[in-house]
Amino acid sequence: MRDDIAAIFEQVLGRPVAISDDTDIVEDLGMDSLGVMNFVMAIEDFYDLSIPLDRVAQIQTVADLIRAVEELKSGTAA
Amino acid sequence: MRDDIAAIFEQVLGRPVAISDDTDIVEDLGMDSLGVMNFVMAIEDFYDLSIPLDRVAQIQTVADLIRAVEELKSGTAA
Amino acid sequence: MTILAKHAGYRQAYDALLAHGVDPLNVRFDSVLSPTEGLWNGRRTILLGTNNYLGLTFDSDCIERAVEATRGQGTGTTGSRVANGTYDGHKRLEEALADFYGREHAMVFSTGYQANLGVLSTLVGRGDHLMLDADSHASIYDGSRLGMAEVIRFRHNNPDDLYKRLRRLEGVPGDRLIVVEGIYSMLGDTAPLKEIAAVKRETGAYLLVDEAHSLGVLGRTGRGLAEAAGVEADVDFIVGTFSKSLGSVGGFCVSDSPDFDLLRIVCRPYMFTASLPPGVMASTHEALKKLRAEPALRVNLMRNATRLYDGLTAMGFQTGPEPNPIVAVTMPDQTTAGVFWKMLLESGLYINLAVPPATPANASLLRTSISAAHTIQQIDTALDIFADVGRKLGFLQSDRRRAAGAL
Amino acid sequence: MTILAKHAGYRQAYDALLAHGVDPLNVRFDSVLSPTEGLWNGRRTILLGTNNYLGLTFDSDCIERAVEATRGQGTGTTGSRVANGTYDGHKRLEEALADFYGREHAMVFSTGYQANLGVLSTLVGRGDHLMLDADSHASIYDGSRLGMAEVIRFRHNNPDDLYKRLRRLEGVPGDRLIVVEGIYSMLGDTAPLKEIAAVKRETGAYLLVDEAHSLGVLGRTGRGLAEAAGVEADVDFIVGTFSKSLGSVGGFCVSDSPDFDLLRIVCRPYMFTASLPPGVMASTHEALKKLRAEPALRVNLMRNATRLYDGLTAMGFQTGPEPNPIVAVTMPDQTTAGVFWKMLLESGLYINLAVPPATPANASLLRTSISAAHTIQQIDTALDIFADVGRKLGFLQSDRRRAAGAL
Repeated sequence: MRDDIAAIFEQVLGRPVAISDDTDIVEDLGMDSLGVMNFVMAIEDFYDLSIPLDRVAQIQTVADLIRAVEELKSGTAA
Repeated sequence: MRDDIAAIFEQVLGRPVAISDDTDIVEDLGMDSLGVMNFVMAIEDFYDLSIPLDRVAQIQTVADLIRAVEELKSGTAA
Repeated sequence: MTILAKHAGYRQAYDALLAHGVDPLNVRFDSVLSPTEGLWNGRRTILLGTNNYLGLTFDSDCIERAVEATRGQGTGTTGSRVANGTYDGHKRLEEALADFYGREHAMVFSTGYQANLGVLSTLVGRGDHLMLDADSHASIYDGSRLGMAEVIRFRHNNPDDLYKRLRRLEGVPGDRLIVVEGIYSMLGDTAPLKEIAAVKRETGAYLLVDEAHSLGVLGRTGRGLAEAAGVEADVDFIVGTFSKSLGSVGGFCVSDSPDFDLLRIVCRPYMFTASLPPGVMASTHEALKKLRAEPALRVNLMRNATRLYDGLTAMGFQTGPEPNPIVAVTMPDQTTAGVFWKMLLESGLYINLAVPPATPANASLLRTSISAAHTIQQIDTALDIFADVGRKLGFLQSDRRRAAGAL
Repeated sequence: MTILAKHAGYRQAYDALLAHGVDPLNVRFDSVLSPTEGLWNGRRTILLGTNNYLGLTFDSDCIERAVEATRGQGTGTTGSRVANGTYDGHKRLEEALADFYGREHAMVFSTGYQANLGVLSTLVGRGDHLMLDADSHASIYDGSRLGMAEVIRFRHNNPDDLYKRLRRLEGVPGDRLIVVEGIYSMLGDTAPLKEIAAVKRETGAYLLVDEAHSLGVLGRTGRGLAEAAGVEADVDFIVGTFSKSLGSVGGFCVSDSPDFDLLRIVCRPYMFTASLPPGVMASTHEALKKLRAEPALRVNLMRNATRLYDGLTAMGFQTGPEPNPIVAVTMPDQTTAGVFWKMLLESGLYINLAVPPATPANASLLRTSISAAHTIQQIDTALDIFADVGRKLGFLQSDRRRAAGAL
C-alpha cells in the first residue's frame, strides 16, 4: 500500500518523494491545504472510497493515512 | 474497573444496576443527558481525570467508557 | 419518513404541553408598545421576560440615530466586514466599546451568538484546552464544538473543581482558556469571579468572561461582573451582546491582547458573514452613550429586580440564589410550569417558560427578566398576578404544598 | 507569547501585501452615498464589489418601512424567536417568503451564516452523510462541523463525482443530504443543478440549495437557480440570505417538509440567538415585494453583468466560466492581485481582493459584483479603469504577457 501511496504523492506533487510510516504529510512533504485535498481525492479515487472530513483532519502521517484507508476498506471505521 | 463503574452508576442513579461490556449507558440504563453528565463527572472524580467532551460523545457502551478511562489514565488518548 | 423524523422525539414533550393548551413557542406579539408592554391577543400585556434591562429599545435618541443612519447610509451593508462592510459607524462603535472598557481593541460581530462562536473557536485550537462551566450558554458550547481544542467541563460556579481539572493538565502543552458568564441566563446567578481569577493566575490560564446579561447591569460604571468583582485586570477577553441592555442585535469582544487584530483575518464567524446595517450600529452606539451617561438606569433596574425577587421569595416561591435582573421561579414539573406560565399570560403577564434540556439540573422554570423601564406599579402588578395564579394552583397555602388536584 | 500567537503565520501573507502598500482589510468608507457610490479617502468611488445585486439598500420605500417599524416597534427585540422575539413583522416576512417560493414553510434566521449553520447541523446527524461541493462557502463547512454527520466532499460542480461517492454509500444506513450553491461566490459559476437533481433522485438523497447569490438574480421570477434550471420540485430545502439582493441582514430556509417546524425546537443557531430588529424585517419584506414587482431590476442586472464580463474578457483578462453578477479576474499571483486592486481603488473603483485560502484552487482573484443600480456609464468607467491599470501593469500587451518589471 505504501508504494501506491508514494505513486499518488508523486502524481499530485509532480516530483518523486521518499516516504515512510512517520512521514508528516503537511510538514515533510510541504503540502498546503489545497494540495492535501487534491491528494486525498486522488487516494479516494484509487481505493474507491470516501474519507470523511473529520477523519481527514486526524491524518497527520503516512501511517495514519494507511490505517484510515484500511479501516474504511474493511468497514471498521469508527 | 467494571465493579467500580457499577458502584458509581448505583450512586448516581440511586438504584442497583447490572452492567456488562455491552451495556448501553443511555438506552439500557435509561439515563438522560443530565444523568450522563453527572455520571461522567463522578467517574472523573473517582479516577482523577477529565474526559474531554468529544470523547464523551463517542462513549456509548460500558466497554467504550472503560477504554476511554484506560487511555486517559495511561496518556495514550488520541 | 422525512429527513427531520429523527427529531420527532423532541415533539413529545412539546405535544404534552400543547395538550394542556400551553404553546410557549408561538407567542406572537401583535404589536410591542414600549419596553414593558405589548399587545398579545388584542390585550395589553406586561413584558417581564425580554432581557431589555435598560429599556432602551424605545429611547427616542436611539431611534432617531437609527433613522438617520438608515436614511443616510442605507438599509444594509450587503457585505462582510473584510469586504465592503466596514462603514464609519462600525469603526466608531468599536472605538466606543474599547473606550468604555478601557481596552486597546474591540471587534463587532453580527450576533452575540457569532461572537462566542468566533472567539472560542479561534483563540484555542488543536492541542489547547477550553475549560467551560457546565451550565454555559448554548453559544459557548457551539463555539467549543466549532473549534478544535479539547473541551473540559467543570461544575457550575465551582472554582475548586476548575482548579482540580487544570491541575490534572499540569505538564500538558498548549494554552488553557477558562470561560464563564457574568450572570447566568437561567437562574440569574453570578460567577464567583474573584476565585476564578485566582485559579487563572495560579495555573497560567487565560480567562474570558461573557457579560451578555451583565453589561449595563453590574459594576460601578456598568461594565459588568469583572468590574463589580474588581478583577478586570485578570480578564483577558470580554464578550458581550447588543441584544440585551443595548436594545439592538449583535455582539462584540474587547481585549488588550496586542495581536488581537489577528482575529480579523482568521476568525471565520467574523469574516464570512454580512456586517450589521448602519441603523443597528447607530442605535447601539447611542444606547452605549446612554448606559454611560445615566447611572440612574442601573439604580432603577436593581430597585425593580430586588422588589420582584423579594416579593416572590416572600410568597414562598423558590427563587435563585441572589437578586439580579433575571429572577427564576423553580416549578415542581414541566406541566405545572407550563400551566402556570399560560395562566400568567392570560392574566396579562408575559414571562419565559424554560424547560429541559435548556435548563440547569433539568429544572422547569418560570423565568423573568426585569427592566429599568418597569414602573414600581408594574412590578407590583406582576407580583399580584403571580400571587393570584399561585393561589389558584395551590402554591401559596401555608404549607406551600401544591394542591394535587389543581391541574 | 499570547494566546493568539498560534495564528501569527497568517500575518505573513498579509504583511507581504502591506509591504506593497496594499491593505484590503482596512477599507473604511467615510460614507456610502448610494448602492453604487461611496466616499473613500474623501473621494467618490464606484462600488463594484458589494453583492448589492438589486441596489435596494437606498430604495426609499425600503428605508421608510424600516423607519416606521423602528419608530413603532423599537430598535430591537432583545430576545430569541422562541422567547419574546416573535413580532408580527417576523411572521409576516416568513409568510411572504413561503408565498414567494410556493412552499409550505419558511423560517427566518438572524444571519445567513446562522441559517446554514442551523439547517446543516440539524437536518443530518450521527449516522447520516452530508455531501458538500468542495468549493462550498465557509458557512456550509462550519455548519457541517457543528453537526454530527459524516462530511464527504465531492469535486466542485461534478455530478459524476457526487454520484460515485453516493454509490459507495449504498447499503449504509442513514440519510444523505447534498448541498450546493446557486451561484458560487468567488467565480460566479452556477451549479449543474439539473444533473445534480438527477443524482439525487437516483440515489434517494435529499437536496439543499443555497441561493445566497442567486435569489433575485436567476430564474424567471427571481427565485434562483432551482427555478432557472426547472428543478424546484427536486430541491427539498432552499437556504438564502437577506444581505445581498434584499439589502439588509439575515437568512432564511424554505421547504415543503411536513415536519419542518421541528427545526424551531431543535435548531440551536435559531433558538439561542436574538431575533432581528423590526426595522430589518420591514425593509427586507419591502425589498422582497420590489424583487417580485420589478422584473426590470433583473434585466438591468444581467445587462450590466454581461457588459462587464464581455468587456473584461475582450481585454484578455481571465474571467470565470459564465457571465453572472459575480465576475472574477484571475491574477498570476497574490502580490500582483494586491497591487492591481490597490491601483483600482486609487483610481476610484472599489472591488474585492480575494486570495488563498479563501479561493478555489488557491487562485488570486479580483472579484467584482454588479448591481442593477449601476448605470451603463459606471460599468464603462469601471472597464476603462481596469484597462488603464491593466496597461500600467503590463497585462494588455498583445501577447498578454505580464511585464516582469511592472512591480
